[in-house]
Amino acid sequence: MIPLYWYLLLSAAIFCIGLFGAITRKNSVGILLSIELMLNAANINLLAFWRYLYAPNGDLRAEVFVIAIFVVAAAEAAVGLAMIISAYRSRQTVVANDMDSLKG
Amino acid sequence: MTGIQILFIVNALVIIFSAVMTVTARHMIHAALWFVLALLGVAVVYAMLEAGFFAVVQVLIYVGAIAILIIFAVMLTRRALEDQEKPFNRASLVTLLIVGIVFVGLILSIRFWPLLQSTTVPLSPDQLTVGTLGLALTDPQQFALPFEVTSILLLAAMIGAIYIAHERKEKGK
Amino acid sequence: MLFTRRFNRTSHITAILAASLSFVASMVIFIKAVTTAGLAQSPLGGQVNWLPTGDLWLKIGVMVDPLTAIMLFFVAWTILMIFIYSVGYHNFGQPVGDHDRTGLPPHGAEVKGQGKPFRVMSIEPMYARFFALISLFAFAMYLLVVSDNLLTLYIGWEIMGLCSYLLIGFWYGKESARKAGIKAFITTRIGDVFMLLGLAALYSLTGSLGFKEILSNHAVLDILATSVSPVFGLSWAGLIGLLLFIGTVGKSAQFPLHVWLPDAMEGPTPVSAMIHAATMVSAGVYLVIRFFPLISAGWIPGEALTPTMSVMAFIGAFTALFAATIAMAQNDVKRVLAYSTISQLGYMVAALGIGAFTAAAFHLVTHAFFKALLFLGSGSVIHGMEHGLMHTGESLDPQDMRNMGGLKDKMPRTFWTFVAGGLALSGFPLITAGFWSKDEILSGAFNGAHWAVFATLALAALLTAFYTARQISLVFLGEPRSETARHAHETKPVMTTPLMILAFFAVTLGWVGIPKEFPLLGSISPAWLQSFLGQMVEIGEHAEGHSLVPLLTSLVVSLGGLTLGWLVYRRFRSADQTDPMEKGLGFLFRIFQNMYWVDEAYEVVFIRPAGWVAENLSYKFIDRTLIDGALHGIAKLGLGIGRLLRFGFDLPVVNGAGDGLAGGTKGMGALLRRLQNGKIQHYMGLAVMFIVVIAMIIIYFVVI
Amino acid sequence: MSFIQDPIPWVIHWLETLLIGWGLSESLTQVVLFVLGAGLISVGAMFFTTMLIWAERKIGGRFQDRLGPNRVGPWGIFQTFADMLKIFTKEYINPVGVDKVPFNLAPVLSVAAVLAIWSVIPFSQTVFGTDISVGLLIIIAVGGLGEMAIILAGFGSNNKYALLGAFRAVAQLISYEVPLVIVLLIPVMFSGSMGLNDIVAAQKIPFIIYAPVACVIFFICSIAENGRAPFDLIEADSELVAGYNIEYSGLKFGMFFVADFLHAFTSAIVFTTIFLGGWQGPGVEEMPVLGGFYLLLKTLVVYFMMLAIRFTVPRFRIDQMMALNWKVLTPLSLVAVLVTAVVDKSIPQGNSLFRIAALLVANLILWLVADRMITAFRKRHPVQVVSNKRPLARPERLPAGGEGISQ
Repeated sequence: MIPLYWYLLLSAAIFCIGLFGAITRKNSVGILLSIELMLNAANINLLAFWRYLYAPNGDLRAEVFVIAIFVVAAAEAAVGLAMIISAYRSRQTVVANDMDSLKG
Repeated sequence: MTGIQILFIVNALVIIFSAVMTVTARHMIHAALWFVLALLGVAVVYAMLEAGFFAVVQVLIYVGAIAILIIFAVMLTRRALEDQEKPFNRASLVTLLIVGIVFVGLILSIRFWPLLQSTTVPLSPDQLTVGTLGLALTDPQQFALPFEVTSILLLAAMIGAIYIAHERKEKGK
Repeated sequence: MLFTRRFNRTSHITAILAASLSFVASMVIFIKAVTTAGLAQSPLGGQVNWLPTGDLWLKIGVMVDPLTAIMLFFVAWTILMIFIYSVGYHNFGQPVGDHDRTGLPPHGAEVKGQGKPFRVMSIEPMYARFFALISLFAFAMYLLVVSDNLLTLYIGWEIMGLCSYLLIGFWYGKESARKAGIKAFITTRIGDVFMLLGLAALYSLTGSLGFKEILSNHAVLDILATSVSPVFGLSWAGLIGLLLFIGTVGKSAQFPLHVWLPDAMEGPTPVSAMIHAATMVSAGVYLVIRFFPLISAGWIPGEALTPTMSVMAFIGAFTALFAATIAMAQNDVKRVLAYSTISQLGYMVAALGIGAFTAAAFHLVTHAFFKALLFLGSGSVIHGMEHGLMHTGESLDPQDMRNMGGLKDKMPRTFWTFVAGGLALSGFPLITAGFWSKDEILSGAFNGAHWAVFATLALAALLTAFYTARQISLVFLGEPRSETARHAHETKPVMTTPLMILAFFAVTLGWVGIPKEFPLLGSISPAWLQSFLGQMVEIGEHAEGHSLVPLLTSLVVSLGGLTLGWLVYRRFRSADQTDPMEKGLGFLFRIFQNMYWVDEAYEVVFIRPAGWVAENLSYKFIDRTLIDGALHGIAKLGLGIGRLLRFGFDLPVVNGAGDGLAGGTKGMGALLRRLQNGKIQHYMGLAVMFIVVIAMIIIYFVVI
Repeated sequence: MSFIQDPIPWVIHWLETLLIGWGLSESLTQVVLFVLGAGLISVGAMFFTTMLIWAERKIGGRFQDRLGPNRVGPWGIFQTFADMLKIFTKEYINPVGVDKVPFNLAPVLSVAAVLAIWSVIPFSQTVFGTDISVGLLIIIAVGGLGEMAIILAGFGSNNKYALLGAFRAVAQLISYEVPLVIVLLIPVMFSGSMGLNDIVAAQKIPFIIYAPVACVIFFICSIAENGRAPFDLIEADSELVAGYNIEYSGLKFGMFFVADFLHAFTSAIVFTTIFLGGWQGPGVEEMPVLGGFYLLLKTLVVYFMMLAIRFTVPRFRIDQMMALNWKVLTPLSLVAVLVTAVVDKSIPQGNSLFRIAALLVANLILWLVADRMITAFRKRHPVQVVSNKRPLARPERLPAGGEGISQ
């Protein structure tokens, strides 16, 4: 039988990998991928806690949260990719650090 | 070490490895492929958590929609992706340090928590059906409002994405 | 709004459809509310769970009690009328103007008809936007009325502030409109800040913002009334009431903060009607009425007023007189009405101050109707005048009353409805609604033995009647005093029909509130309104006998004022003739005409020094690090303070603080801008790093 | 249960007892049986596909007034096997500059995606891979995997035509998934479950009678999903040489080929299961084996209809294809779901005949309205065949005096 903290370790690992990628990846699509990874880690956590602590007494909040995260991930992917594509159209680059027209 | 544990460990290794490859792969397209593999692994994890619905939805949404979207974006921005220099910016080492600290912190915090040794209790089948979740989502006394809010968010995202990505023929109006 | 820009028909159909839907709903609710017994004790309405926070749910909900029902009644009527009216006002179906630009009122279009080309009025360039905004406005008002807790009320309140800003500055091409919009925004904002303070205090004291929990809960009210607050020894109830009341002062333009309302005339006329009748100012008074139990907590009828109430009574009465005198000397047809609104609001506030609860509500309702009527009527007049302008290319102000005259024959429908409204405003005895409500207030003041208030209000009533008569005789009676007036003619039925409906209410609505003690009429009247609203406040109306004095007074003042005004302005021949009152009053009149130089005074006292500070500190700093201002919260705060100081209306005390803060922010921004290299990942990395550091510190100090 | 009534469970039971008799543990037996079943299903599917290919070519020939394959064996029935041999023995070409991983991954994925669907199909009352509560979702999800395969093939074989084909393919597939998924809500509504077994069990009267509109939309969409004519812009030979599988040869191409036919047949099965009542039929209760035959029969009918459409209707232009999806099918499916939900909920449960009649009427009204609207639209915006930008050689267009015409 699998103890709960295995899942948590797994999600922690995925989260950290995603964090690293999100900060260091040059390509903005890569940043998007990393963020999706982090979201997945969060989902694993939620579902694990749900299964181990909440499901026995029929508490559904965690599942609702997971659904919300799915929606957020989809929305974020759609909008993010749209932005990346339009940015690519305008300035021919997808390297996040080159898109710094907001610098002071 | 029961079979299910072995299965979990193998699966976890697959996920972590493909996640690392996702982050480090040079070619964006390969990164996306590894990403898909990691997502499938995560779906397996969901299935092991007896959340079959979410496992399938994971495959449906991520592999079916998001991954394809991403690969599309990769192809549309193809020319910029032929760069062969290393895919990280110069902050990578510092970040590695930070992330390591975060990871260690997480592990410690996990270790110090007695609750987390708990194991599962078998669920009655009606607790695992999609029906209960669906009813809860449409019950105004439970989660109807958050559900509607998420749907509105999705709608707004769709409109926004279309509005951003669609190239305007003439400037102004 | 984004998509309907090209489809004007769609936009106004949508808006009116929505308006009429909510209208029907409101009527249903109103009927239901009227037919329900003991509504005040058990209001209609329900709550729905909002987000789950921890284990308890954050609830939002609606509540319908008698007050809400009354509000819904007139709000729904006026809003629907205004919507329909504005279709005509913005020249729907007319050709697109030749050189109209968005942000400017339409200039009219050449039409090559048969024979020689002639000018007609052209359609509003930003037609769809107008309807989008005004719909949002209406939505905010409904939200505010039906909400069952102070929080949602505040949300609606703020949305209305925004909409008023957008709509007053609707023709943003005009400098004056922009200024007026900003002025309105800032002025009301001052009030709102205080209101927010009161809200916070209330929440921190009672732990709830629901009306039912607070207002109809004696224990809470007593505690609030008895416990003493740190501020000038007021009781907490008094303090909170005072803060909320300041919010009202801003919103419904009472004396110190009334300056924005006249300038609000820069917006399109339906907007003015909206602001004056249906939404903004009514909202302000509604707030005070709603919180009357709190404000009057610890006050026994017939005894001395609580400090808050006396403040309200004083400000209200003073505003009433003050604004009436100003209105007496204005020439812009809309400004007169604006100042009359201010004074009428003064009436209500004063009535509340002396505890005449139902009287205030009653006057609020009737006033909403006849004021909406008057504004729409004046809009129709202006419209007719502009139509005249299209014919005779003379250059004169179509809103100046001195250029009008004799429009009675040109636009009869507008004339009669306008007269009905004007009589109601001046409280013409027996047949008009205004009479009954005003009489309620006067008798309330009289019976409560608040002589000063009574006298002031009576005088104000006299002036009201006077300037109403002045306006009517200047605009409609006599001979046309310009070519334009000669060529003006009646507006489309889509504009006049709402006028008639409103006129009907302006006349008849008073009869629901005829007091019992009224001679020979009171016997047949059910005094329905009093009984309906009376159940709201446990402290009943202190009706110890209805003496004839206030009745006679109101009779005398209204009739006298009307005749006087008509006598004076009957023979006002030509536009450039000096105002007969000016001969009479001389210097005093000029004071009135220039509105007591209040704006100038503010200019000297607040704006100049504030502007100076802003120029020397904020400007350079803003220009230098604008992006930081946009990105960093701190710099944004500095920017905000710079703005606030720049537009003034802020206590000079703040200047010093703002000075220091702006300076500090300047240095900070200069320091921070080096971090500010526009690279997202850089920010993210920094954020994570600091989170880690902070977490480590916390763990070090707390855990270990 | 006797062998005659229901052979396959009988065999399974027998195998179980046999293996346990050999001393295998309970769970291990299960695993073995699962592997065996999966192998059998996939192999059977493959074998079936060869038959399908032959049948399709034969029928296609008849449609186009040819003989079709007729050399190898009686009626050329072994033609496909000959082709298989050829494909196996072909040279294993790996073009230059391809992206190895996607290029080799794609064919496997494309076949696997189709075969995965078979794991949830109930072949008869008692024979099915697994009965999980979200079978429909699985079908859609693995459809997504198929799209992955196509896009990988297009990207991996570095070739403009392949990439174009992949773009078109994915655009088409994703677009047509939208109405597909939407109308799938209707059977779920009726049966109150997403498990295919429950859906079939709920179809004493097939859903095609309850919801013809949804049925038609689903049919069109599934044709588009497996990208055959008239939706075969994916491998429109005349426009982009062969679409995404242009660079493939030998066995890899064979896998795409198989996947294509198998996908068609699978979507026919899915259609039967969801709308034609799967194994339902007279006498299945006492003789479940009949269910399999019923399923096969219905599926073949549906498949024949697909072939008929394939060989008779000409190919769409890409804009027409998109317009059909986004302007007709998607709104129609949304409205259909709404109407069905309203009607279904407004009618008290129980008297099923009245319910069916009401739903049928509602669907027909919906259909009529849609048809009227489409025709009205066509009247207002007639299709413009010749673009007015094309310079038309008209004598009056020629410059005066005839100069400009080269002698």
